[in-house]
Amino acid sequence: TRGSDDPKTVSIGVTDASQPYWKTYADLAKQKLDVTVSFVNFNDYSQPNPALKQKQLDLNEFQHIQYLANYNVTAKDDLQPIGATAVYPLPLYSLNYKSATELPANAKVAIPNDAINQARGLLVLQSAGLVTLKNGGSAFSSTTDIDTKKVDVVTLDASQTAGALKSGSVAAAIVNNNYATSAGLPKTAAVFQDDPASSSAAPYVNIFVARAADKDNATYLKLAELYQDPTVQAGVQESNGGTAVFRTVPPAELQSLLKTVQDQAVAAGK
Amino acid sequence: MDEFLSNLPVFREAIGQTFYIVAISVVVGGLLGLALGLVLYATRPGSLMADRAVFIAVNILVNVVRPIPFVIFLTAIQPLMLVAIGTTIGTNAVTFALSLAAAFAVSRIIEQNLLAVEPGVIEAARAAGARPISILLTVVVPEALGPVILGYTFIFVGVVDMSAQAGLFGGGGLGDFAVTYGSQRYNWPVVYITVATIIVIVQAGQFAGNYLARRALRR
Amino acid sequence: MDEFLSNLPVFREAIGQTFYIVAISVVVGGLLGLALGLVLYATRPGSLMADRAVFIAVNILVNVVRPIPFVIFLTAIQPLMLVAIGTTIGTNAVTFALSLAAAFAVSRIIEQNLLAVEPGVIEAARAAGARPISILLTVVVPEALGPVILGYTFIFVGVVDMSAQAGLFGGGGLGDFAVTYGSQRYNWPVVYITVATIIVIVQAGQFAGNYLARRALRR
Amino acid sequence: MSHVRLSHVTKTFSRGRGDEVVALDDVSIDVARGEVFGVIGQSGAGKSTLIRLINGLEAPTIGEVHVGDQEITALSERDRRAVRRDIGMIFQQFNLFRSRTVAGNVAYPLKVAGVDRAERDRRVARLLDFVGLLDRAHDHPERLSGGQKQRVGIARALATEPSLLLADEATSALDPRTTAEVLALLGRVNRELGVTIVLITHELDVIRAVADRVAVMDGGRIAETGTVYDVFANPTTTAAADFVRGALRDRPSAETLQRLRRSHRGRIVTVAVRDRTGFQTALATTFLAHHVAADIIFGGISELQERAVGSLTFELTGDAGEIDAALAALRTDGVDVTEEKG
Amino acid sequence: MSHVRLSHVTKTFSRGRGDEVVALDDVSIDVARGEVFGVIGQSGAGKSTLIRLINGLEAPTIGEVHVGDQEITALSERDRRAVRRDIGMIFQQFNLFRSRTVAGNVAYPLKVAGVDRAERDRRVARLLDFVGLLDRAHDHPERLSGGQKQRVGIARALATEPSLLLADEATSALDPRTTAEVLALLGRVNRELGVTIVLITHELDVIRAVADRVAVMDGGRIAETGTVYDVFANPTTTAAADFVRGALRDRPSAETLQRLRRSHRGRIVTVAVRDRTGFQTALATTFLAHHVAADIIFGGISELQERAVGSLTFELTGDAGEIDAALAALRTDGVDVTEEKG
Ligand SMILES: Nc1ncnc2c1ncn2[C@@H]1O[C@H](COP(=O)(O)OP(=O)(O)OP(=O)(O)O)[C@@H](O)[C@H]1O
Ligand SMILES: Nc1ncnc2c1ncn2[C@@H]1O[C@H](COP(=O)(O)OP(=O)(O)OP(=O)(O)O)[C@@H](O)[C@H]1O
Ligand SMILES: [Mg+2]
Ligand SMILES: [Mg+2]
Repeated sequence: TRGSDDPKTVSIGVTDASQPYWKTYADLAKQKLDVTVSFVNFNDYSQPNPALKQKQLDLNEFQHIQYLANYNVTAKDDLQPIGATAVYPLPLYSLNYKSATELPANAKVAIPNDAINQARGLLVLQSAGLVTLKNGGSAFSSTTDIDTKKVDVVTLDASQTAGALKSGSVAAAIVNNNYATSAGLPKTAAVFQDDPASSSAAPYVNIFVARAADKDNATYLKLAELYQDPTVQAGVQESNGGTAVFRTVPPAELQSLLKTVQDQAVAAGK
Repeated sequence: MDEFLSNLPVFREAIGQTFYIVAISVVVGGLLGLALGLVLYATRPGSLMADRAVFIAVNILVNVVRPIPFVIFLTAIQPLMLVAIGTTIGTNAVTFALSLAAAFAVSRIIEQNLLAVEPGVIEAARAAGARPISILLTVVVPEALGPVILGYTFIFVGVVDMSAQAGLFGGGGLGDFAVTYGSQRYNWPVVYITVATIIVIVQAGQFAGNYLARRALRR
Repeated sequence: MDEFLSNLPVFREAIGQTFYIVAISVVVGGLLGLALGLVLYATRPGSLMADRAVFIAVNILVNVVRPIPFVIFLTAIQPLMLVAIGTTIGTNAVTFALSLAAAFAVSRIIEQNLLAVEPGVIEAARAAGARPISILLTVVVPEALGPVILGYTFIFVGVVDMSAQAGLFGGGGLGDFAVTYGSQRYNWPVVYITVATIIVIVQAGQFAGNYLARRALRR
Repeated sequence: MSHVRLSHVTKTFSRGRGDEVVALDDVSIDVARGEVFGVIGQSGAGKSTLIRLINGLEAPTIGEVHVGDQEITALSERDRRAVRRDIGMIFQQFNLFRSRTVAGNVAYPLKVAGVDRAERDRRVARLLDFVGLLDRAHDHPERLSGGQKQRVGIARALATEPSLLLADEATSALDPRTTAEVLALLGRVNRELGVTIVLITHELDVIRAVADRVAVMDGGRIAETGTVYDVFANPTTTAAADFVRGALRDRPSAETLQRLRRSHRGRIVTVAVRDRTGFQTALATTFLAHHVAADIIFGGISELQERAVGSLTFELTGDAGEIDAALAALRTDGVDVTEEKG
Repeated sequence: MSHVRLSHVTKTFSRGRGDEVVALDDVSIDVARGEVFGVIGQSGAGKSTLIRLINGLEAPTIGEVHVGDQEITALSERDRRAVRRDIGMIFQQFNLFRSRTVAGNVAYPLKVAGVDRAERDRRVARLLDFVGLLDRAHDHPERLSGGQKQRVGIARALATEPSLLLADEATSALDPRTTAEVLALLGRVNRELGVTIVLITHELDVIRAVADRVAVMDGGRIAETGTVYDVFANPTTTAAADFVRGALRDRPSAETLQRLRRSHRGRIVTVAVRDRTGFQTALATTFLAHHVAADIIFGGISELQERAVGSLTFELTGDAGEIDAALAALRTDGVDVTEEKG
């Protein structure tokens, strides 16, 4: 049942509005919840959170817990996750080598240059035995934390690593799954990836985010759940080449996980 | 191509947004930039209203603003934006930021072009007892009109290009469309069609600019 | 602040990269743009080497290239880049792309400023039997030198600004540093320091430009 | 009452490298209201600089410039503008607005003065008609010939009917007839509207036609000032004498003399003409008395402020002794006779 | 042998809106090698247009232009350049390079011609010395006075010692003495180096000093061509007569006459002077015989190509009947006498 003050239109900040599944999602929201969803698309990850904080958005869906924690700490904000969507493994792709170990010394490897993907990418490279990070690395490592390395790490915009790989400018690249699909990188080219099921991957679960005051808003919670509708899921998989691992985690659990990661972030920042 | 057709409404909307962003930015930024450019020109040592302090101040202001990366500039002026238009995202926010950015660029173009005006004609206007501000607007600018028109055309093209960054802030537009629906997804037909549309808009603008400049120059 | 200090080596490297990117882009793009601008100026109807076909072709070329969003432009010229410098990422790739982009912008600035040159002096050079190319280089450009220098200064600032996009392609530089270590992490001191550094570089450039232009204009 | 007054004005221009040009050197002039004041002198003497100080386009390095009861040099730029609106200026290099048509150029000072459109159009048409460019009203200056441009400059300077007109070589690009027409107009505005005119020129005709007094400049200084007749009839400085000789053209130059000799075998003498009744008759009588045939082969007699000034060059043929006697007689009579040697 | 030849040249300029100006209308001239050819005419007559056709700065609408044995109009731009290198041009508006110093301006054509640096410096110094600007060699043109700019233009045109010199009002901004110096130089290059000169001017002195033949232009047409003496002594068209009257200034204008009357009570007559031996003596004898006092109060006699031309205005005092008789006698004698009425 809906209260009279429940919103009838909800604006959601995303970074991939061009994906067809968002249309499926919006149709579904109209049909099932009688809510009109409007999307605001951002090319830049640094914008949707401030925009949400400033009430220019009602929700956003583009980040994982790790990213949100980092934002909350650095921007001294208090945005909250209200629903999980999926975890995407972050694979290392190569077109000329069949496994990470085959990469020759000093081969160029591209990773995304934004703070979160960069740290995660470095952790992937560390797991693949291509670099070692100071103090074992964390979700806040950057290229300055590389301790020893077998390969040359270059940082690029997340949207450009696939292109660099395809053009032959790098021997291997960390490519976010959505870009990998768009770029048509074959699944077989993924020579290494982190394990989406492992606990270390838990902070990388993508989420719907709302302002703290709205974290119990019924409509928003329902909208978050709507992502797990099979028609939407099918669309998501289609767009991501079947790499998505869907997750349904209760909001409270997401919120406590966020708190943990934020505490780690504060500690890392000291 | 199929995908392009399915995105047709978005494409149409993007065209509208681009027109909106570019038109307002060119007009607002153009006028603001004209004013700034006139100040830069008129206060320079030896000029009509020579004023070292103002000249240096405006010069520094322009130089401070122009090179700031657009993303940072946009973030930096968010407080101003909230006051002025009540939002920091969307088409209006991008238009606001682009207008400002364009103004600073325009000011330099105007300054350059006005500097080429022959001092003799300015003397003729001074001898007639005209006020400096009137000399600037009714003599100096008209004398430099041909290059000034081409300068505005240059900025117009620049704004169309910069409007591609509108996507960063949810501003939409053709540039964003080309990147989000096109290059990011390696969907080249979308890129081609969109870029072609941008180019057509720019060609039309340049054509108009060349035509007007030729009329103003009479050669 | 602490974090800034810990990133000092990266910061230093970023400064170096910015200097590298900007210096090469301004010089290479400046020369290419000068050539293109001279063609635009000289082939326009009624000018020294009036040639409708070339004029229209170059005009369209410039207009096609300039408004293409930088990300798409970079992607589009990747085949060319691979041939020319063997890679599509990194500082050299970005410098290559920026040089090209700068060249197209410079061409318009040059065209504008040359158009303000008085036809009388060109006639004097023609009457002396000089070749068009020599008239362009030894008369037209020197006559417009003051505004041309300011035009290059304008482009210099524009290139510094555009170099911020170098980060997209692993080009590094101060703009990238400000975004990756600063605004993306909401780390404002890093942004301030980096932007201040950019501004100092730009101020120095503008100062030099103003000085040279004043000398060339002798007023 | 004095309309324009410069007191001990010096103007130096820096040429960079610490070098200086002294364009004006302790110049004092006083132009009465309603006077036509000519300024002559060699190229680079400082004439244009002088005129540009009067309406404050240039500031003196030392000294004071007064226009009416205002000290231009002491005025704020704002007050200076009011003074300028009452001064018309014809520039040596025309300085036309390229962005305006011929009519627009002439209308400009009227616009500045706030004259309404109808009145503006009327005056512009009248002035353009006068300078013969009514059919070119809508052309831009680059379409005009040199003299046409100059005429636009003249019309523009006169548009507001200023009380002071500064004319810097206002007829230098004009043919004799157009010059005469322009000078007649200047004379008329001076006489009928009482306009004070400061007029730079290198053409005697111009001085003669309209000037009351004239200043001769030389190397930034005023070499000589006086009525036109005095300066031309009796130049006391070499600068003035030089200019006058060149301008009157009443004495043959060495080259002309050489050519004259080729076709004239007799003795050649030049007689300075004085404005004295019976002067010519005395001359003729003397030559006839000595049976000397005297043919005028060169010379010029001009009218300056209603008096004749100039000289005549004669070819004398006859007995050598008689010629000498005739010349001696003339000299005794106080006539200024020079025999042209060589 | 002809050096410059225009055959039936017409030049129209569009003024937009389908309107046209006919600047030259079926003009044919022929300038011999080594000749000094003057072009005179009213402002806007087409003089500058004509000169600009000669070195191909402007193309004729109809007609042919030959320089030497080349048809400029038929040449490629490349070949035209070779022709131009042998032509010096002095522009009416100077057209100096602002970006170059005085010395740089003069050196420019030498650079174009590939003259080496040492030789260039030598020639530039010599030319600047001649035009009196050696001490301004390193100044830029905006630092110069109008006449100084014109002198730079002259030096620049002469720098390469071209075989053809096109001079468009080359002395319009110069004082009489500098003009005389420049003309002497032109005369010298013409005589000593055989340079052909086409020279536009509105100053008689200029024509007289150097021209062999002269063309009078009127409204785009050649009204009259001939030797300087013929055109000035017997102008056959009103355009020529107009110009000559203005230029010779030997007849008093209506205004001058009015002023002359104020100080001269006698009857005023103007006599045309002819280059005829004994002319003056006859005049004097006639007046004396009738006891008429004849004072020259105005006039000018110039030497044109070694012959005298001009007129003298006399004030005649004496018995009215005697004066009439004297005038009648003169007229019978074939003398051209006009009594100035009004
Ligand atoms: N580009 C042009 N467009 C239109 N009309 C022109 C153009 N150039 C010259 N004219 C016109 O052609 C006619 C002849 O001009 P030209 O410059 O040859 O005269 P000029 O005899 O040199 O006169 P002046 O003695 O005043 O210099 C004038 O009426 C002039 O206005
Ligand atoms: N801005 C300047 N900088 C340096 N010298 C200058 C400047 N303006 C004028 N002069 C010099 O001052 C002197 C006087 O110049 P001015 O223009 O008054 O001469 P003028 O008498 O008008 O000469 P002309 O008859 O040739 O026009 C000249 O030697 C000139 O070169
Ligand atoms: Mg002068
Ligand atoms: Mg002319």
